[in-house]
Amino acid sequence: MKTMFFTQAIDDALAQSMADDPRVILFGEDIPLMRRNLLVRFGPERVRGTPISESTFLGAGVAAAMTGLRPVVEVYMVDFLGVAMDALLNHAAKVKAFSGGKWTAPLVVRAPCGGGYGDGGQHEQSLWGWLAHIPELTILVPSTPADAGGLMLAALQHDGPVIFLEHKLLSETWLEFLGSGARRTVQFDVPAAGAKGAVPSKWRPLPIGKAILRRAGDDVMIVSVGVGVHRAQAAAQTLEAEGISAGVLDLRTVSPLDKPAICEAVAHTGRLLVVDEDYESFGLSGELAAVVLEAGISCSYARVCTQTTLPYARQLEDQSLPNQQRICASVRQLLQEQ
Amino acid sequence: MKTMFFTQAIDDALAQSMADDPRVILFGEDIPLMRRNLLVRFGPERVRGTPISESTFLGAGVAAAMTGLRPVVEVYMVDFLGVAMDALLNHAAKVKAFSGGKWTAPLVVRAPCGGGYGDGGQHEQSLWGWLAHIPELTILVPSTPADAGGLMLAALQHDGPVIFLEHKLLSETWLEFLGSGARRTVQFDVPAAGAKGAVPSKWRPLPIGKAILRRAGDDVMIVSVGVGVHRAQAAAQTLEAEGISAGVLDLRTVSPLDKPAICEAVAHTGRLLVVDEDYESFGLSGELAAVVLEAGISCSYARVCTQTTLPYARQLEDQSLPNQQRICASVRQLLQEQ
Amino acid sequence: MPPDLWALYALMLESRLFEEAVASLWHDGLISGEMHLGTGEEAIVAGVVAHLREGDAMALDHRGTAALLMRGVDPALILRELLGHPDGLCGGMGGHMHLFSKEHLAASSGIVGAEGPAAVGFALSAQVLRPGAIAVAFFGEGAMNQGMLMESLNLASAWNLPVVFVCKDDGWAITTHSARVTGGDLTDRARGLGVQAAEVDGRDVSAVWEACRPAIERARSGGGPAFLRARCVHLEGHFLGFQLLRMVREPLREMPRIAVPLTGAFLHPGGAGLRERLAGLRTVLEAVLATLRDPRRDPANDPVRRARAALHLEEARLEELEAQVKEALNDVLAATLVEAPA
Amino acid sequence: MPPDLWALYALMLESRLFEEAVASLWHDGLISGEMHLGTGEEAIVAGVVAHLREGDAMALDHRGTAALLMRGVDPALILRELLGHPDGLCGGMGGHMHLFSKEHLAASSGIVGAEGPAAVGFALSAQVLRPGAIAVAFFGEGAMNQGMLMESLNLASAWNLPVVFVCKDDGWAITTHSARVTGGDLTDRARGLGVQAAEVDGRDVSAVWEACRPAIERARSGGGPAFLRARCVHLEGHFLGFQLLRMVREPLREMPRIAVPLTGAFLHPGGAGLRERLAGLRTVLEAVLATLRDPRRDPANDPVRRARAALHLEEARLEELEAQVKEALNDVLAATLVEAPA
Ligand SMILES: Cc1ncc(C[n+]2csc(CCOP(=O)(O)OP(=O)(O)O)c2C)c(N)n1
Ligand SMILES: Cc1ncc(C[n+]2csc(CCOP(=O)(O)OP(=O)(O)O)c2C)c(N)n1
Ligand SMILES: [Mg+2]
Ligand SMILES: [Mg+2]
Repeated sequence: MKTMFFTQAIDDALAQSMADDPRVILFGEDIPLMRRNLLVRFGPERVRGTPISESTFLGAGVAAAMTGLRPVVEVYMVDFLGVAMDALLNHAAKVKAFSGGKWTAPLVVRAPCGGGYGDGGQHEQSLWGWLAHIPELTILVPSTPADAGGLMLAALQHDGPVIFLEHKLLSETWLEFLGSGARRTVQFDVPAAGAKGAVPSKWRPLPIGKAILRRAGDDVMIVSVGVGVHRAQAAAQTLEAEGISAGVLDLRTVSPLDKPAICEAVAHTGRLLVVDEDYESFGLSGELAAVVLEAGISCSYARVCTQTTLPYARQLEDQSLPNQQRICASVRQLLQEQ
Repeated sequence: MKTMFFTQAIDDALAQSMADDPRVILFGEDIPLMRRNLLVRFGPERVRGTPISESTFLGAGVAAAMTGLRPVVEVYMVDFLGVAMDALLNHAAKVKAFSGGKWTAPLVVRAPCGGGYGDGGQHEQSLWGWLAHIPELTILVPSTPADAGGLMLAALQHDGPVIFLEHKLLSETWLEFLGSGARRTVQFDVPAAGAKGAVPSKWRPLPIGKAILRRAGDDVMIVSVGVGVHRAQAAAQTLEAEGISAGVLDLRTVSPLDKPAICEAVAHTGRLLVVDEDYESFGLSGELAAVVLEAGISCSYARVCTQTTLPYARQLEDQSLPNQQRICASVRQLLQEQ
Repeated sequence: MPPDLWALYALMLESRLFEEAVASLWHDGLISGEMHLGTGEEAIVAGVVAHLREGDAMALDHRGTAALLMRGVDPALILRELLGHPDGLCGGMGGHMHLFSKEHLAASSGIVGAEGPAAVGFALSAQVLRPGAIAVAFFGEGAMNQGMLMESLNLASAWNLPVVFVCKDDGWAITTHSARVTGGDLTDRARGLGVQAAEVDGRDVSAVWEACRPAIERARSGGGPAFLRARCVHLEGHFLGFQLLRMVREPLREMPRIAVPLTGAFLHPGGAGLRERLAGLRTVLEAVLATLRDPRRDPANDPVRRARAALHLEEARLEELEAQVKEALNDVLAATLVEAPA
Repeated sequence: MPPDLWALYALMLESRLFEEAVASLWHDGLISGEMHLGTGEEAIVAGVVAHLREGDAMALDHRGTAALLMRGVDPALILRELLGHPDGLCGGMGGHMHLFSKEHLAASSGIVGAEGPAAVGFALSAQVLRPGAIAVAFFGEGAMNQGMLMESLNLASAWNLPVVFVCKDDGWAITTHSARVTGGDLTDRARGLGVQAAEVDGRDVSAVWEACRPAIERARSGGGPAFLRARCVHLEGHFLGFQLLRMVREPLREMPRIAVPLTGAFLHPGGAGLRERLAGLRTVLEAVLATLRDPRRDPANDPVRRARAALHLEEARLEELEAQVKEALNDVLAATLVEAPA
């Protein structure tokens, strides 16, 4: 069985798509060197470097997608979408509506996200729940190499704008580039099953909007995405020793949410814990509360999220990110309440 | 008793602040003419016109606020924050954390928001729930002239970044400028109590983060902000005739939320209906669900929000915005469920 | 090859009459929200659009109607869109600031400056998929201060994209005199971003046509982007019902509404000293006076009239053409308005 | 008045030694995340900062350490911040890309180009509240393609703000050769935005000092903004552990990791033809080769060495100065590292 690293899987799926579909092109800052293996196979017309002009090259991606290309636009970090948000909020997300449904912008925005390696608050945000507020944007947050490759393929076949977030703590490439810089003197709490894993011999698109139950459980359902899924799984293991049966649902797609899977999982346990590395308020954790309440499911509820700007100091950072300890404490609390 | 129009009240509170505090300055596109009454009283150094460069003049507002001024930065519409989001996401909201709590950016961003006059999807968004996802931003959404003036004063005294949203349907000035252009041939569904109302003879700051119960009720609590509050009140009146007792809670501040008031109101009725002109998913309506669930309050829940890009055609627009009909139908449904 | 002034005049006239009809529907309340017309900039739009071919794309601003009409979009579809009909160009979902035609590869945006990135993206597609095709961006001089538009000029230059940036410079951004908030010279600015730049009198359709021909030909043949700055005057001000124009056109009604609170504020105790107050007042008055001395009143500023004057010797042909354009428009209006909702 | 080269050299040396100590702590794993040094750009920073006074403000990029040190921020506070101590400059909340000192009116940002709006805001405060004070922005040539930075030049010009924009041009933006993605000339670009512009050899601290003096004086006295482009070389590449430099410094370890998959991809069936593949390969090789021919190796590129050379005749004074700077730094290091967490 083939195994791959996380980013390797994405690039591999991308290579497969590029070989199959000449409309797929990549661009972004430093892309010629960051995606050099794609550059030397597909050439500089399809793998392009940009100036540091995110609002323009992202906006250009939208328009290029409208006129026949399938651009994968990379931004250095999801945080930097701040300078280019107009392209998503007022353009990518609006083309379909404004054209009366006749036109779409099938572009993929690829961006590293997430923290845990000491880069500080302007460089470690998650923002998936923020982006998901905008109607018509599809938001994918894979947690394993197999999902990452399969969802990238799905993104490239999707008929509208997709944001594909690549957690840096799962990415051997990004961690090496940004976090360790090849020193052996720093360690990060990398979830092994997310960083490297089995992948299919040929990529097939995974369905967008489909969650996956990573672990069954009867007492509480932990719903998460990205690195949070691995933290939740580790916590569930710890809790098992205490006789607590915690399930873990990996959303994989933040928008659109897999409402049936969420409702089923929560209805079964009667308890919902959301683990979300994105900011706590007005985001994914709230939306999940609304989804279950709307479905008329009564449950007890808690959330372990990032509540503030992420601190630079590693220790403070670890405490701010959803970690195993906070998850376990929150589950125990939820179980006590009733 | 003095009465004022909505925007008139804001400008009046602003004038009072500018007279009291020389650090308060205003800038934005067309501000010399839009705020001409302040210009001729406070002079062109304090009331400035900008080029169409939102990311720069908003970012400059952040830095100016850090170094002694109290800028009120106006953008033409909240939608246009898309091009300037970096200034809020990565700068205004981060100064306090990055400086270890030693420095803040007390700026006020003033922006017209909301729909109902036929300007279409890039010009009628609400986005308060979106902005509220970012920790450290205070988001104010007044629904009456008195609240608007009082909250503007509070914003100017607040020690951090505040987004002050001015609903265009409540603003005689904006509606005239953008919607009617002085023709008498168009009508908009303007809530009278929001567009004009009693104001204090001298402005005092209203507390930030304090909701107000606009109408008591026993069967269901409708929680809303801005124009939604008026729609909810109208609906509550209609429902009263059917024997349904609906309360209306006006949040006034979207972030930070007045959690005690929300929980108390919802605990009393056992039913929560969120009416939100902002997009439905991953926003205010979800956060309210989380707040009540976290507090351990069990309630039935529904939401009437904007679900898609706002259509241009007036009829479609009316159906997309939370209107009385949709609110009443949702309340009836909620009451049937149990 | 000289321009075919007859054809250009026909394009401009069609657009002018259509927009005048739109203005009257707007005044009647049948069109909602803001309404920015292209009246006054027709020579720029016609002079550029006349060069476009199948496969070329256009990124439009808040004044997109003229360009779409001249590009061949069915006027009935546009009209129905503006009226909010479900069978309008965009199903009633777009409205006048968000007119899209996939068939014509044309997209509008109400976000000032967004035409830059859009045109660059269109040009990228052309470069990769449709060699020989180009993209055009239309925007105002105010938009030149929007970062993404400046970035776009640079990216077009770096990627050598087939795109022509057309700056319709009327000197105003709503109530702001653009010169007051713009540093340097816009043409130099484009050059500082690596884009070949030229200036032309945007009220003279033949001049525009001639000036943009080499730019378009160069872009088609892989020579890279160009910037064209064309000065014009918007005959209806920023948008319909524009306050500054209203003050001039209906001074008795509008002046007191403005002047009374303004005087009150000017005299209000507390605030700046007299010198600053006067400076503030001067700013307001200058905007009003600029409108009074409005170059709109000068017929030389009307590109349609100017083109007509150049053709007036062949009066019969002119009359025939005009009758034809009017009739076509009337047909569209009649067909659409019959079924307009109450 | 000529520059005081001794004082400038002291500023540069202090910064250099401090950053070398930081580099070693980073390599030891005591500092996490990215680490961009200012080694190589000290002459630019010193030549500008030496002109600053109380009340002046600085907007810094991802290489803010040198400017803060030279401005007088306590090195111990910076060091403790980089180590993540709760009593660091920012309480351990900022880290090296987000160093803030309210006392010194200095703020950093890891968002490329954000120095523009920040400096404009600082300058606005100065104009209104502290006449005679100015603001300085430091950024790279890559940042000049960020829309908000271009907008900032324009706004500074429109408002005649007291701000000096300092472009530290090392020719590179991480792995991107900036010339490849930048149209026109940056100095012309600044002029096209209405800002007076000058160029200087950024490796020569006296030249920088002289070049920026008139700009700063003009800004102080209400003459408006200026742009200074100063070329330099970053001795450690983009950041510590920079892949391209590693390939040069440890080719045996790094080359195979890059070359093996690269060759595999180059030879992989399916994809572009040979000509495009070769063009792709050339792009990669050019970046590597540019590093091999690295101007870092040329001592003329090291501003600290160059300043030292100019002072070497007074050897005793030089040695004394250097000993003093080293001792001060060692005190800071010793005091801080004793209590460093395990
Ligand atoms: C990003 C953004 N900022 C502000 C506005 C509001 N606005 C609409 S049109 C306009 C003026 C545009 O001026 P110009 O580019 O010269 O075009 P003109 O209207 O003169 O044709 C402004 C400021 C907007 N639509 N988008
Ligand atoms: C908005 C934004 N885009 C991209 C990045 C990633 N990034 C960090 S530094 C850098 C290169 C900056 O180049 P330059 O301005 O020349 O400064 P230098 O590093 O050469 O000193 C980039 C692209 C960022 N931090 N912010
Ligand atoms: Mg204009
Ligand atoms: Mg550089």
